[in-house]
Amino acid sequence: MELNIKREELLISQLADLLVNDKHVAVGAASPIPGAAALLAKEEAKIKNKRLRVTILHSNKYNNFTDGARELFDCAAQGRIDTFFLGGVQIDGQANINLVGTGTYPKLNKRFPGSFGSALMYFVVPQIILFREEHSPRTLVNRVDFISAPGVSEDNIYRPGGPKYLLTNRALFKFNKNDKKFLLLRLNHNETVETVTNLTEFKFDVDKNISEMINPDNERIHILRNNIAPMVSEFYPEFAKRIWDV
Amino acid sequence: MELNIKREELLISQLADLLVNDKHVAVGAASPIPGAAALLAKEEAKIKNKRLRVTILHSNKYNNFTDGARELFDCAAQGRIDTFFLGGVQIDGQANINLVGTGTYPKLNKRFPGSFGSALMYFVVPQIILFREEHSPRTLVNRVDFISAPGVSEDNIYRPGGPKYLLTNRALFKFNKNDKKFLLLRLNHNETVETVTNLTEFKFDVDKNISEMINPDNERIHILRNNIAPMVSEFYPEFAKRIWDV
Amino acid sequence: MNSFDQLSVKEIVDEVPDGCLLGIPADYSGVPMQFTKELIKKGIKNLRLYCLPLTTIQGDMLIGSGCVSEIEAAAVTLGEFGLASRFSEAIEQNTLLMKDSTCPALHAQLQATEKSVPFMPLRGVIGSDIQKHRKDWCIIPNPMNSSGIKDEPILLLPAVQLDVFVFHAACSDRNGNIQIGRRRELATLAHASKKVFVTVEKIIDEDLFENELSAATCLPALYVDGIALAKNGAWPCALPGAYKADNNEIKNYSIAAKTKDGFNEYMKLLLSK
Amino acid sequence: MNSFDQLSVKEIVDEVPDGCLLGIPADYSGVPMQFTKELIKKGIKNLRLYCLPLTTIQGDMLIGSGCVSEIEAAAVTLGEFGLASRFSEAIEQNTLLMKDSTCPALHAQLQATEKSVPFMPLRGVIGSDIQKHRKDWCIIPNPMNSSGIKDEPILLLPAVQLDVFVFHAACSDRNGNIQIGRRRELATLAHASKKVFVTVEKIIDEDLFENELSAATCLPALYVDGIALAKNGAWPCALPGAYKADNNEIKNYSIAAKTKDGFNEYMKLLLSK
Repeated sequence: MELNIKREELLISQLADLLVNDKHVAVGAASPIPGAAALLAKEEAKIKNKRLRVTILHSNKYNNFTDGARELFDCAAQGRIDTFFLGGVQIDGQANINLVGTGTYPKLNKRFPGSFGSALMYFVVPQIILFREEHSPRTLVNRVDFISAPGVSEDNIYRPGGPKYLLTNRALFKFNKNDKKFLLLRLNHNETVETVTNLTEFKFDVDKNISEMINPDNERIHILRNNIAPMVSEFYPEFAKRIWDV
Repeated sequence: MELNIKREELLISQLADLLVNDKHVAVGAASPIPGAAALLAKEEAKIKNKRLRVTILHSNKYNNFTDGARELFDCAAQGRIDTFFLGGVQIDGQANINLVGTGTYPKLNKRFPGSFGSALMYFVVPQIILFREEHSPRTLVNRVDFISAPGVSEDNIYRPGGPKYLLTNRALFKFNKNDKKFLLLRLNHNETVETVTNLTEFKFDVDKNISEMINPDNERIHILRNNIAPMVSEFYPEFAKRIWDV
Repeated sequence: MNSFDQLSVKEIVDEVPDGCLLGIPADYSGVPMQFTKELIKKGIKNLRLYCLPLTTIQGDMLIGSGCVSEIEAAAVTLGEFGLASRFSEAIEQNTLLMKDSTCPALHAQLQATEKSVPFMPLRGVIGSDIQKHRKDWCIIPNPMNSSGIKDEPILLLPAVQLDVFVFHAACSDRNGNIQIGRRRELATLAHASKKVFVTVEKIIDEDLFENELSAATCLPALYVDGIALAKNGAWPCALPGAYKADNNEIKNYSIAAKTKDGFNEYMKLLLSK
Repeated sequence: MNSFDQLSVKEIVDEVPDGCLLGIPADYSGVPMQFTKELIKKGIKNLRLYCLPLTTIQGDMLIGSGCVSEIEAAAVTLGEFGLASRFSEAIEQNTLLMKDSTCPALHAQLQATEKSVPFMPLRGVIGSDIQKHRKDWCIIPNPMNSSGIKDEPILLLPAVQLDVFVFHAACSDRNGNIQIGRRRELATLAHASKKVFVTVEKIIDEDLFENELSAATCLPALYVDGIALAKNGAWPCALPGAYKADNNEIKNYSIAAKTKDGFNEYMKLLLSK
């Protein structure tokens, strides 16, 4: 029996695939899809008798820290977090991210919340996954208006971490650090290289083995809907209700 | 009725007199006489409806800290500790203190434990009281063999704190920061300026109002023996037993 | 004599002068909303807010009420309820000075004050526009031979001394020790502030320092200048370990605050309660 | 699968290679004496000890047993039982390299590693012979315009990364979280160490993170590489909140250790137990 997979479930599944080698995944504020992906990866690791630790900010239950709000950043700087997720009002082709606003800083046309911890996390976490559902020329720009955190740095800058992937509603990209350029890896159903190119302001390369995103199999969907959905409802109740009605 | 005052009780009383303007007194390791003095000052403050906070390291009960062992130093650096006590294997006429050893460092003839936190505390606590029971040319030297913490600093060094008094078995000195010299203020019973001069290797000035140490009055002795002795026995049991048989 | 100074919320407000640098806790560490209401009622002016590391409704209300001239933060947001509209509008209309920062920098600047050192180094941040616009930050070549990369530029952040810090907590014990659990950023804020005031749900007749484990959950009384009772004092924000946020109310606020008029009406009602 | 690695004390010893930089807790924060005994039995060599900020019988025993080539500490002492004789003799006979330090410097060097910055500034210390003999420390003119005295020399201390840190604690929960109460210097040591092992009195079948207050007393399991049961594992040292020091035994040690022969006899007996 083929299940009817929701868009959010497909994105969760894409992200979970990127976490299989991790020991510790941390998820920042207001990130239900990455949060669900991390918990799914943890559950699947457990089945394979492997340990994956998940830290979800704004959850008491999945908060592994006891040294106050700075511990996330100290812990990441110590190299103890393998994957973290970042978003952006704008993301550009060099993987610069903007969480501050549009226009000419400091006189912005449109002010957004601010950079949060991105300016450190982007430097120290080995696998940063950029996640932005909206895929449009407005979000994936040629050059961000404000660099909250740069995608690449000079060689004399301490930078064990950086961008590895970018996932949107339409596509999954891998970031190539040497070329300072994204590489299109996978397309969502109903997307083509052309539709994605038209909706992306920045230039990117296309992988020669480009493929379609694979739907999660029945076992994964089963775990997601039965085990993960109730966990997510603890700290993202509105999201869990909307997607899974729990 | 004149009570029979013990030597230690007289020293405790001398120290307590120096704490009357304080809000927070901290006492380091292995310091039963300063510890008792601080608790005595706290008790007398309470009678006058004033608050004196006492932090005694190595006591759970009088440990006001929750940020680990560094909090004493951070707290002092923040200016939140008014008085702290330091000792020394050697103390010299410029109030340099040596807690490390005698001989030519690093090839010492006699090695002592080490400098502890003196190298910061001496700089940041406004009133440092040097306390060393043994008063001899061996302890009060012309020049220390090793400076664990200097008595005075150049003007461009951040130094809100420093030495204010030196109390020994025989005498109480005040330190004059401008002259970089001790001033003899008070003598223990049976001591004279001459006996003290002979037993002190460094040169010092003599106060024109020099006086004898005043014995604690009956009320103070009463508080000390009835209220303070049992408190002290919690963290310095051997000392309390020897002096007060509690 | 009491072992601590018990005040009213209004008496705490009186300890906060116009123009002072006020420490602001994040939404997860005890937002003193009752205090904030009284502060707005009093008509305080030119506050400079230092957020560790962000603010939600507290900062937005103070900004919307015209109490704030400057804010240093990593974010101002209503979280899942969207943008902090009074903040965004103030920036867009250029009536508020924003010192954009990033969470670890806000922590490090207070840790410098905690240790009484003039600055703290921080990795990362270099190459961002945050760093480019912060004239109070500086970059030096790594001066250590014994540690780090040799020609690495190192970012230094200045120590920041807060004038006043106010937060809300579940309880104080009878000696004025405040139970903060693992919200230890509250301790950092307190260590770095000249004055610290706390509003609490209740004062319990216990000594939390009698036992090593309950002591570990406290901010020691020695950092606290006064305590006021304020039942439900974080409302509509959450108080971790005690009550959840009133999401309906925050949503109502977020809708009202979209316009200046809506905000004014909301605040008029709130302050009259 | 277990949520943590349960080891034997001997398996922990096997994780400590000759020549490594080993973190040493103070006498008030859980001295792993049973582990230390096994380490000496194994005949480990050239250990470098980093004490936060001091060591008592643990360091003295390791030095007396010829396991240590270098030690960084603010003090080595038996406290009220006098000098640490094996340490003092090793210094006087020039067989041990001592990096004399001061407590806040030892904390700051680990805090630098905690933040992954190459150095930490510290006030004080300048003008002492401690500073004059530390070639790994450096002094720079204050580079900040925005904070501090302008021509002030500032002492910088390098980040120190420990190889292994081992301590003893009252208990672990079923997920490997370690209850440390307010001995938070243990967290700093753990954060700054590549590997962390803990011996505990017991493993309790609880989740200490289920409740905000008990969570606040823990070192999170994520910093811990393995846990071994060791009943009375700090003896003869104290375990804060659990048991007091066996002062008779420490006194006996202090007397025996005054001479090399006395120490050897004491250790022979101890290791045969």
